[in-house]
Amino acid sequence: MNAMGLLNYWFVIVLMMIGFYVLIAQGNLVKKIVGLNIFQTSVFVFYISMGKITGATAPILDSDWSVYSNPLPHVLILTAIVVGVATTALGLSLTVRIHEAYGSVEEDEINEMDE
Amino acid sequence: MLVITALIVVRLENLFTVAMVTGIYSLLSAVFFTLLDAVDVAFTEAAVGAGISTVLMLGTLSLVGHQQKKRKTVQWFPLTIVTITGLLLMYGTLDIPPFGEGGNPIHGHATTVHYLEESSHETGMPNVVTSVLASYRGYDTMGETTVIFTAMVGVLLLMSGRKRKPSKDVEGDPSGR
Amino acid sequence: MEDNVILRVATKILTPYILLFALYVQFHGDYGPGGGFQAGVIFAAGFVLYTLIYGLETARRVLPLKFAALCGALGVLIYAGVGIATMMKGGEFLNYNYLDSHNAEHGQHLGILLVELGVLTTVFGVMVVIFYSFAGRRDIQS
Amino acid sequence: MMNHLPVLQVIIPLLAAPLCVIVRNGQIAGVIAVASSWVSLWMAWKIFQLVQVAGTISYNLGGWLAPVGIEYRIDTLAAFVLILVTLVGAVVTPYAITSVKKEIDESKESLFYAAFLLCLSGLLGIVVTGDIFNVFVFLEISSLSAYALIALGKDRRALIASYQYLIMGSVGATFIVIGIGMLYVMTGSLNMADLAILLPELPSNRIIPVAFAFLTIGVCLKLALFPLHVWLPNAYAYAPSAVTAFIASTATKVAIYMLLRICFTIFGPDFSFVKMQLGAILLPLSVIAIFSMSLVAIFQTNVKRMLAYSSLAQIGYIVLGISLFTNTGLTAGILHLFNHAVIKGSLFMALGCVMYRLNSVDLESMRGLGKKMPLTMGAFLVGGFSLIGVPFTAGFISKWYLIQGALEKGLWPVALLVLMTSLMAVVYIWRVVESVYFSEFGGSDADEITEAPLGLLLPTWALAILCLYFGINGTFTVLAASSAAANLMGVGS
Amino acid sequence: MTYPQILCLIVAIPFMGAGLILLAGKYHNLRDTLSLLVAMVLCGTVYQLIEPLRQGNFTQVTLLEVTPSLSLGLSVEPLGLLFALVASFLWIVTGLYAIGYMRGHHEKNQTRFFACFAIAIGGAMGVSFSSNLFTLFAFYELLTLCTFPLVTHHGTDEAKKAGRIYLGILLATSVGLQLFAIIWTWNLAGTLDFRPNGILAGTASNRVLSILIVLFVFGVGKAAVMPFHRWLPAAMVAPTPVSALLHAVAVVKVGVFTILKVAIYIFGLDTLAQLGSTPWLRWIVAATIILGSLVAFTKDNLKARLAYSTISQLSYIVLAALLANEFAIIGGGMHIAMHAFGKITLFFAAGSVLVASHKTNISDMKGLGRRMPLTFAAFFVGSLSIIGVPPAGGAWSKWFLGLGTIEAGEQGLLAVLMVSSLLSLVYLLEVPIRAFFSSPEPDQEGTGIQEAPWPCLLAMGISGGMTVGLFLFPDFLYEMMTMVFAA
Repeated sequence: MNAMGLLNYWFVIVLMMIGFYVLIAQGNLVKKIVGLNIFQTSVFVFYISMGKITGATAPILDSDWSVYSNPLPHVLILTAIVVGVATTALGLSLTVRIHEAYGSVEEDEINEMDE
Repeated sequence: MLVITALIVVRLENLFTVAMVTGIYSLLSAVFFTLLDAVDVAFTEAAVGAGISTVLMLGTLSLVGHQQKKRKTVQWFPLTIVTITGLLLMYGTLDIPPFGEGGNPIHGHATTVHYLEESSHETGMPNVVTSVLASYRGYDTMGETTVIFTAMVGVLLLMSGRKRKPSKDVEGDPSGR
Repeated sequence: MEDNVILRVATKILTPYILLFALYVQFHGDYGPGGGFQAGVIFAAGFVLYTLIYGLETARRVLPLKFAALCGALGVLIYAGVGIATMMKGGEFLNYNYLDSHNAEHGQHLGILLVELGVLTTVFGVMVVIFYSFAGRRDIQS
Repeated sequence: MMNHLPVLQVIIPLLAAPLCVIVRNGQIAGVIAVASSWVSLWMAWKIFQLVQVAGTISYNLGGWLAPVGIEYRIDTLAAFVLILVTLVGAVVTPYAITSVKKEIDESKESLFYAAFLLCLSGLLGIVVTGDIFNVFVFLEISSLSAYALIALGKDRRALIASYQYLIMGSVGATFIVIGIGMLYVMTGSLNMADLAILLPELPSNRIIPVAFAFLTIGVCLKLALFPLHVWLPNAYAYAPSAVTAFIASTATKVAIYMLLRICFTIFGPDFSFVKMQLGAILLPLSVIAIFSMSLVAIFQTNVKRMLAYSSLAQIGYIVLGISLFTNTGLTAGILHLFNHAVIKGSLFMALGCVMYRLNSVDLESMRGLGKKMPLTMGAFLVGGFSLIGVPFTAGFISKWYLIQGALEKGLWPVALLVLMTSLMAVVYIWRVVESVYFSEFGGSDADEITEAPLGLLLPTWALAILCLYFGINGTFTVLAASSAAANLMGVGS
Repeated sequence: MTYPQILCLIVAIPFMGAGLILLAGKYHNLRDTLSLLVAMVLCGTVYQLIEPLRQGNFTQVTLLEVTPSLSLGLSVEPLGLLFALVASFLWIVTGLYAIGYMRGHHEKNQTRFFACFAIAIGGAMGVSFSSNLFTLFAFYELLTLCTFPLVTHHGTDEAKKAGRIYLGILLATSVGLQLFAIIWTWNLAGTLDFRPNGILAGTASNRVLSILIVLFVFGVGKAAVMPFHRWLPAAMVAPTPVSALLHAVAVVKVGVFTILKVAIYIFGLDTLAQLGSTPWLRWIVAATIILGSLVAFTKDNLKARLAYSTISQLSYIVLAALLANEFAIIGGGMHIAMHAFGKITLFFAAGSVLVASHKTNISDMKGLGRRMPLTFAAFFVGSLSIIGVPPAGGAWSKWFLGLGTIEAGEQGLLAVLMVSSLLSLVYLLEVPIRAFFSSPEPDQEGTGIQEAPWPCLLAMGISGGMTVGLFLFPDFLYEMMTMVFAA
């Protein structure tokens, strides 16, 4: 069980790192934001995973159930999702503006233009 | 499944496809959330990650073009950083409380117990997520609302008004960076 | 898409239901998954659909950008306003118990309802504004 | 209302922001911004007094006792940083009224103020809260508004700078979230005070150090500690004047405050500095930062960029003080945190005045400006001297304590380095002074350049005078910093 | 007026004077009169302090507390009073001279000149009456900064370059070494107050204190101990009154005064004498004495020669401090005054030559003495004082210094003093000898060179007269210096 659980976490970590890699390695400004999204979403999965109790149900109180998964991570992640979308929106609008100003969304081309 | 989708995102160069696959990624994680009993989160992730984000992404792409420049496939410096970070995380998770067990610290902490046992009579809400969200941690949610509002102010500041001529060195140092 | 009759009609029929579903999500949040945020997104999604089909011009006549921005600001005011109100009534910031001087649980109920409304308003307004901004950028660009 | 001060401190600017959006009129929005920032300053002062008398203040939001609900917790350090942030806010908002008219489209003025107030309230929120996840939320409020504000700079490079900042900032924030998650999974608590109790009780494990690492790295990204600083110079250099002045003096300072909270309040000094040896990591980094960034600053021709690099060096000083892990060192760090904010605020505001008239802050174009804009350059001189650490300026006192701290630990090479880098500050400030005072005016439109308007000069001088005041009478700042330091150091023992 | 108030007033007067001068900037006569008046008032006020001090009144005033541990404070002690008297008196003389010089030479920016001048004197007053090292350091730095515009007065590229060297060396040494030493001192002793017998005794090992004294000696860049002497010749691009007052009196004397104070009141003479580094520091300083004299030899430019002579003479006083016995300190303290009067006379003469004939090189001054006899007579008197032969004041200070070396058992250093005196005899007396006894170059005949303007001559007369006067009546100086040890 523990190995399986660990595997679950490790998958999440691999996901995070894929997102992180896209975020820092890619030169395309849009793709960076995509990477950020993946990175953040995997962090959300990490949070939700730790709130899970095997055999429990969603934390909506009901007389049929007695074990519920932890609601607090859910709340935190709801907030985090919203923050994520806010960042995405701002990042994308910056990208649009950069494209207007430079005619490109490739980091290296832009840097060349400002040299 | 999620890993595969994520890897596809890395490899793809057509950004439209990337946007769509990211949407799929979000949906898949929403499914995953449901499996983990986080229905509210799943709902939101589906609406935001798969919905709003994808729409925004597509909107952006229609403005900035959708073909990514081809480049060197693997960049070693970022890869090193990422690997180190990942290994650090994995090292840390070796001692993480076992997945899915009820005896883990977070479930036993007074906060969680309070939420699950007291919320029905303190707030009268069967959905504990809602009561925590809106009441126990209502202040966080106000912050969250403000974040969204901030995003609006930011987007308006950036995107409304006339387009500026692309110009370099309207002012500032002529020597560049 | 603006010329496709079927889409136009379908949208006309669908939009009210989407909005209605949003309201359901909003008020059902107490019992099932959902709440102000999700409802706001769905509300906005309904409107986005409308915009896609009927065009930005029409949509902006129905719901001007200014109004959407106003919604965005108003929601925050509602939320924080509830907090101020509880303070006026002698409780801590956002202590809904004080909203109803007789029954704390009622107070909680009312408070949660109001703040969820605030969230709904903001999220709806913001989403529409952001969508408008991206959609409208092309006109500005050309 | 007095017992609600902690929350009102954050809520008032937060409420003022949507009001600015609603009124849609730049002038009225400006008035709202000024009024709310002044009220904030007043409240911060009241809170500070209260904390002096009553000790740490706790406020339970929503009436829920911590750790069930979110708690506001204000100790001396928090109250001190509150004063700093609101002080800069109260000075920069009136300044913005004049400078924004020139630098930003009229239609966007009200939005500008809204974003500004959001940034202010976000920063304040980080400072007062005692809940670690709440930190993240308010961090995002301040960061998102900061990204937008920076992107408003006229130069198109402002956009790139803002984007870079957004990416780095988001990585930092996500790292912080990961760290918070790890703490949460081990303890089940998000309340800082609660965490401080629970963490030492845990059996030795591998996850808490990792959590510590992630939180620290995340925060260091935000505070731009070498080598995580690359976003900062461009962001400062191309943002609108008022924004640079505000963000440069507050945002990184609040990030340092977060670092202090994490290291001292949550993990406790024993864990952070004895077990994790944080000092051994921060010390060399800050030393490199101080030295290399001072060196880079010397070779800048854009004065704003020069000051941005100087900021990085100064952040190094602050972190150096913290890394010494002694009462004196910590006092020095906190003291410099405050003083540097005031100093950089006045410097960037003076540069804003120059920008207002010249549309440039290039060393070349500022030649002979001492005669054309004597008051502006006078303020710059005061700030510059303070940055160097001339006696009777605020900078001297903090460096004094910093060197004391280094000597106490027997690190005399570090003490010497601090002095040597002060000399490097002399060099880069002197380059400006020489160009401004001892060169002939070079521009063609010589007659049009006159002294900056009063609306800019008054706030600039307000901070410049504070630079002098805190240098002449440092009792307030020193006592506040040393009691905050004692407070932090005492937590673990 | 109470005693502490007078003390504060003394430091305030020059600054107020600077303000008045700036206000009166447009009206040249008023401005120059004001400048003189303020100088006289200052000197008079400083004079008021002598009596109370004789009665043993060492009151201390704390002006403000910067932090709980750092404060700005003033106090009177004999050495400081002596220095203040010299500086304030010479301000009057120089003020007089400067009026003649600046007008005769048609200099620009005269208002800035006089204002900065006043501030510089304020700095010197602050240093001389400071009651702790922090106060001293603050005024020391003020002096550095406010003299920069004076050094770069001409605004030429050469002046700017010199200004950079000036500022660079003075700031680098003071911030890099002196401030470091000050902070270290605070760290060891927990205070920075000047106290009889010092504050450092027994606080740290001999080795640490040895390093500390090295830091102080080299950190006080204004004392121009080699290798940190380059700023002094560089500063000679300034107008002559600046060189005269600041680089013969105020600035450099602030440097050696600081070292004396540190030696007496921070280390304490007994402690200092026992330090491991003191003996070889003495020899480094002695090397400066000799090298300075030798370099002075090679300079044809009169001001440059005087500058190197100053470097050499300053090290006498540093040496006095390092000898760390009563005789040496008395000699050092007296030499502050003696050298000041002598050197200022020399500079006045050099400036007069420049104003009257536009000559700066010694080789061009052949026969000039016949046209400007008063000027070169003054130069002769000044030279005697520097060399240390009667009937000029320098004889006394050198006498005591010589006693000091014997007391310390350093006969070698006595020899150094002798050699240096001989050297100065040659390089200084060359000038009047050339002027009086060489025949003028043919092309100079009939160019109508006359004596400098009367204010210059008057100033020169006063300072030259005082040089002789101090030989005849040295009692006051001696009394002051012995009071240092009475306390």
